[in-house]
Amino acid sequence: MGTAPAQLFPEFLVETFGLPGVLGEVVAALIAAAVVGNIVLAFTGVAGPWAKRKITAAFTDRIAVNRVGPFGLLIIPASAVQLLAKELIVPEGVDRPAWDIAPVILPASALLGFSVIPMGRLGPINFHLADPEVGFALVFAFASIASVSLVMAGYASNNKYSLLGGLRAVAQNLAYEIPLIVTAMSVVLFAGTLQMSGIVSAQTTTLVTIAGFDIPAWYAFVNPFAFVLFLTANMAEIGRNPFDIPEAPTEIVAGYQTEYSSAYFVLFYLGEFVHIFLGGAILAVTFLGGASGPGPESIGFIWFVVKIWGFFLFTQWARSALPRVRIDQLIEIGWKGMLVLSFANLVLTAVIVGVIA
Amino acid sequence: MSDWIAIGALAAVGLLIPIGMMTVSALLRPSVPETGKSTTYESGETPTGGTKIRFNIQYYMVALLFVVFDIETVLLFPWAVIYRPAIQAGVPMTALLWPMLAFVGILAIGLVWAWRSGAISWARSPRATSRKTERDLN
Amino acid sequence: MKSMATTMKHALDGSTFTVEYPEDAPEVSPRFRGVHKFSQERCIWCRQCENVCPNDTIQIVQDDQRNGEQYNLHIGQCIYCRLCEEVCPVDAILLTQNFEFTADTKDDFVFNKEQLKNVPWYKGIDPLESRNPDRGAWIGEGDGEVDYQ
Amino acid sequence: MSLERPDTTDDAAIERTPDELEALLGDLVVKRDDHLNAPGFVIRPDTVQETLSILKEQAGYDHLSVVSAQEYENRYESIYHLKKFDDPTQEVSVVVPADKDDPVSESAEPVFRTADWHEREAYDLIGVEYDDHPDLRRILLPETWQGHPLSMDYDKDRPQIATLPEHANPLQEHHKDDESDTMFLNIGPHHPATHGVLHLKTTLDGEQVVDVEPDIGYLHRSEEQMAQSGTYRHQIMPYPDRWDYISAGLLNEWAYARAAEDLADIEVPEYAQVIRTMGAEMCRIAAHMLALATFALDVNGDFTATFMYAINDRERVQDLLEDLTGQRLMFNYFRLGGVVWDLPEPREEFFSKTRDFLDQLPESVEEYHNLVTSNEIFQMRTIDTGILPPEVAKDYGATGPVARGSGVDYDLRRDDPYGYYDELDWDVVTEDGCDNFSRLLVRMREVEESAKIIEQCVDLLEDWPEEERNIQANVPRTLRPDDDAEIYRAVEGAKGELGIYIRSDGTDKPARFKIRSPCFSNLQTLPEMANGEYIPDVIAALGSLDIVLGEVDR
Repeated sequence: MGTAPAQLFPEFLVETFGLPGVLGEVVAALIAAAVVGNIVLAFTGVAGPWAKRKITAAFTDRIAVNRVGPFGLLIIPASAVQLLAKELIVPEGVDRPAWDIAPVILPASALLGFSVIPMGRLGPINFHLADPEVGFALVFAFASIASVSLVMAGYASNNKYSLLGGLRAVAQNLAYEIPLIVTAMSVVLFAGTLQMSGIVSAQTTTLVTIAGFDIPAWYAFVNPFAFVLFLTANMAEIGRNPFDIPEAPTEIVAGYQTEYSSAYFVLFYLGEFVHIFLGGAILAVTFLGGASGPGPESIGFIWFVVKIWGFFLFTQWARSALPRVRIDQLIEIGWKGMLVLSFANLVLTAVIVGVIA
Repeated sequence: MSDWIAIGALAAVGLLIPIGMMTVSALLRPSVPETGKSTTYESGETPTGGTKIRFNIQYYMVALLFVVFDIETVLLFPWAVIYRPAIQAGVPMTALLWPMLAFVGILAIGLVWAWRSGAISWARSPRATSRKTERDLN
Repeated sequence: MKSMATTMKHALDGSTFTVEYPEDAPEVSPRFRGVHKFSQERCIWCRQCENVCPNDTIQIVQDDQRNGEQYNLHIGQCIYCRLCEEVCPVDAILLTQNFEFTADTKDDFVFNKEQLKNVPWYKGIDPLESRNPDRGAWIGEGDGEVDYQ
Repeated sequence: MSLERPDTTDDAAIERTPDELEALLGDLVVKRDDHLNAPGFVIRPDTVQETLSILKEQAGYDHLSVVSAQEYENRYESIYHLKKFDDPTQEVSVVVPADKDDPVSESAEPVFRTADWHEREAYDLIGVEYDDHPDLRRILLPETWQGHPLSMDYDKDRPQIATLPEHANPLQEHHKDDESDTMFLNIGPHHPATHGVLHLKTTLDGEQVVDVEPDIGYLHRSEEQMAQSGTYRHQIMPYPDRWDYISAGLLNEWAYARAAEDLADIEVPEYAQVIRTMGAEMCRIAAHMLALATFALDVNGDFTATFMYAINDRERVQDLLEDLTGQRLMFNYFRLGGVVWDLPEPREEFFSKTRDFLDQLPESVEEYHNLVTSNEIFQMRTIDTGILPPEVAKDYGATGPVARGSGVDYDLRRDDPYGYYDELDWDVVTEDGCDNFSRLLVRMREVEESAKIIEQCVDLLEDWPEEERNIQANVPRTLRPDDDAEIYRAVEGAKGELGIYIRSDGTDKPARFKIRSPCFSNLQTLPEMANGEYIPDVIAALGSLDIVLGEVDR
């Protein structure tokens, strides 16, 4: 089913600039990757020092950053320079290679997830790096590398708070990985493919038409129950409130990143935000029709950005409103609630798909 | 055009960006070593004992179960992919559904057993719990 | 999950309760107690303020004729209890509404009488007006002895 | 009228005259040394447990408020101030003199758990040693401190070294051969959730807490000695604001005012009492709002909206208090015999501002219920965690919202009336949950009760005839209470029973000034609530105690 996959970003470059052979492909891929990487970094750059503060401030009736530049936007470069120029303090007894590698892995793995995400078109360019047939499975694989980084950081820091944070990260990941994937599988049942572009294009049909408006067959509308399950599991997966227990600032100070300073800390911070956006991107692709939206297909990228920022907004909203669950409650919700519900959802979806197909 | 070249390229970029930031930071940042600065943070007190200890992680059983269920989901993926095309190709639904239900059912029985035996809850530390009950008695 | 709705309501009403200090300096109550202002013209060097101060913030130096020479006040040590103003019979020392002062070192917080004299009124508020009513309860009342040194 | 005592048919609750008590104690009483507030029985230092047991079991004195120790020229003395939870106006003081050269006295810890910390403090500051005490170490000062600062021969010029010791894991030795190891973790003094500089020595087994021991004293400023070097009339009053500095200033000032006024026999004009009552309840709202805000921080994590909303409401009360007293935190508004100022002019403006605040308060409280108490995750987190049974709470001398959250119906505003409280219509709030949730709920409901009180006070003040607005009694400029007069008086502070013990020596400064801090006793219950629970529950339990380290350490 579905249409032929759209031209991917590297292919577009190869064609436009006439890059020859394998070398040309590699060069094109690198350029495309750099562009995509920088777009994502730009999001996090805006989100971390600026948007996050503005959003939280709105929820808590405060004025936020507004001193540096218009709307305080220049705080972004200022923060970047300030954080990078901080002294790096290496605590005693850290497990050196692991301690250094952990902050690289977190943003790298989260960025890597974006390689298979179809981010939609902006003009002639389709922001989609690669579209392998197992893309959907791949993206979850990439996303869950993050917890390796967290446990590495936690264990290598030689700090008790970090240790607790790292262990919590693993426990949390164990509890929510399976519900997440099983819920995602119900989408695969509908789409019948693991290819990201296939999943997106499966959502382009019209579900119902109400008063002249076409409601697209986004899986969030087709299967809202799965959407809620996925959203919850996703929040837990990326460690946002009410599931921010690996960090839990009022309990274990800052969790796994307690001992990190300077660029290392920035990388964790960055990695977390990339991870939020990756979570948003996965959600958008699986349940919100990817880059589709009103208007021509060539502005799809804008819709995609709106969707992942919407998810970001939601995480911040939850953060200002919801209490944090306790680790044992988290495990119980994960294994006794989410897992059972997600399997029920899977079976139910299979039956429904079987009936309607 | 291989997808994997593009993925590899993003992996390279993904590694280069953090490493680049670390390098920039290494060039920018000062280094003022002081005694006491480099002690591990434990709320301002001198840490007692290290972290390289045998420590009760309380989710060993859960971790084992995770492996089982993770493999299960991996095995379910191919089924999920072919499910809809197969039905559209005319295979009866029950023929497709039963094997999956049986497979999930077996695991579900395992889950129920684990649930009943308490393996999927966060293991309580008997030592800590006893300290609590001891105090409740007096 | 009403909490989500409540926070969203707050987010959408757009009101903020934090202010942009210093552009938007707060209105303080006329009774607010801030940095002291001292008037040497009024002072009769009775040393009651020095005496009543709970933590030795005020230091007065007199010559052998009991004429005042110095009036030093360690503003960094002051707890703003206003007992000095309360006890002063001639309103020579007042606590203005001014709460804005900075210094680089602790020593800079020792104000001498010239500095104390030059402390500005905060937004032109003269505090005596609002605080005067209590004076009757203090001066000339009671049957204990008046403690002049 | 809602202020009637619940009926108690218990034998122990029967009020006995001092002579009957003396007869009950029999030979144990060496002589009488009555205080202004209570009969005092002098006993031998080796009969402390026996005496206190009799008083507790047979006479019903189940509340050991405080142990105040002091040194005289010829002896040391520990005073056990006993009360009844059912009727705190029934008081008795047990005076235990100890030898000047070898100040040893029997510990009361086996009878009252709360004596543990109080005796440690007496040992630390005065130097009285307690036999049979389970753990007689310094509590406020560092272990390495030389001398006892409130003793008479203390050389304050002696150089002191305070070390930063490595704390031992208390369970390590016992469990060397065990299967799994425990981890010793310092939570605090520099930790986001310790509400100041509290240090919790925690032993963890996984995520669970095996043992927690609060280590206090980081904010010790010797407030008692500061009060002892100030004159009654002026110089002490600014300091109570600084004990519980969470805007509970007027409540604290009242504690001193009440003790000193009773000591010097000063009558406060009724008009001033109404103003005091109103101001104090405003402070209570401000303090409870902060308790709610920080508890939300502890449970929700930072950046929670509840924190900012509660702080916002607190700011509104503080605006009112600023108009009234001239300061937002350190009020110094009370004077012995009254208050320093009448209401601010124009009065109508102040009244309407206050009424505006009271009018919007129910809406805010409703919002907090939406945000916090009716939130499912919040309930999951706080209900049935940090359990403090009522008997344990009493044994530890817990008071205030902590005790009332455990169903102990004890509120000094009603049970030992002062100010204008007994003329007003309000309720004492209790909850039977004994958990973190109940303690929070008690605070939130108390805010509403306080609002009721303020409203009645405003009504009263509005109609008060102008010529009778007397804010200050005629008080001598220098107060010199009788030599060796002793008094212990308590008020209901924001955190519980805040008591002051004063002994005068005929000069214009107190000879001994002892503060009974509610937080000090409440904090002592933390191990009871926290042992065996998860780390997040310990943090929540600590938050629900609502301690202020300024008051714990003094």
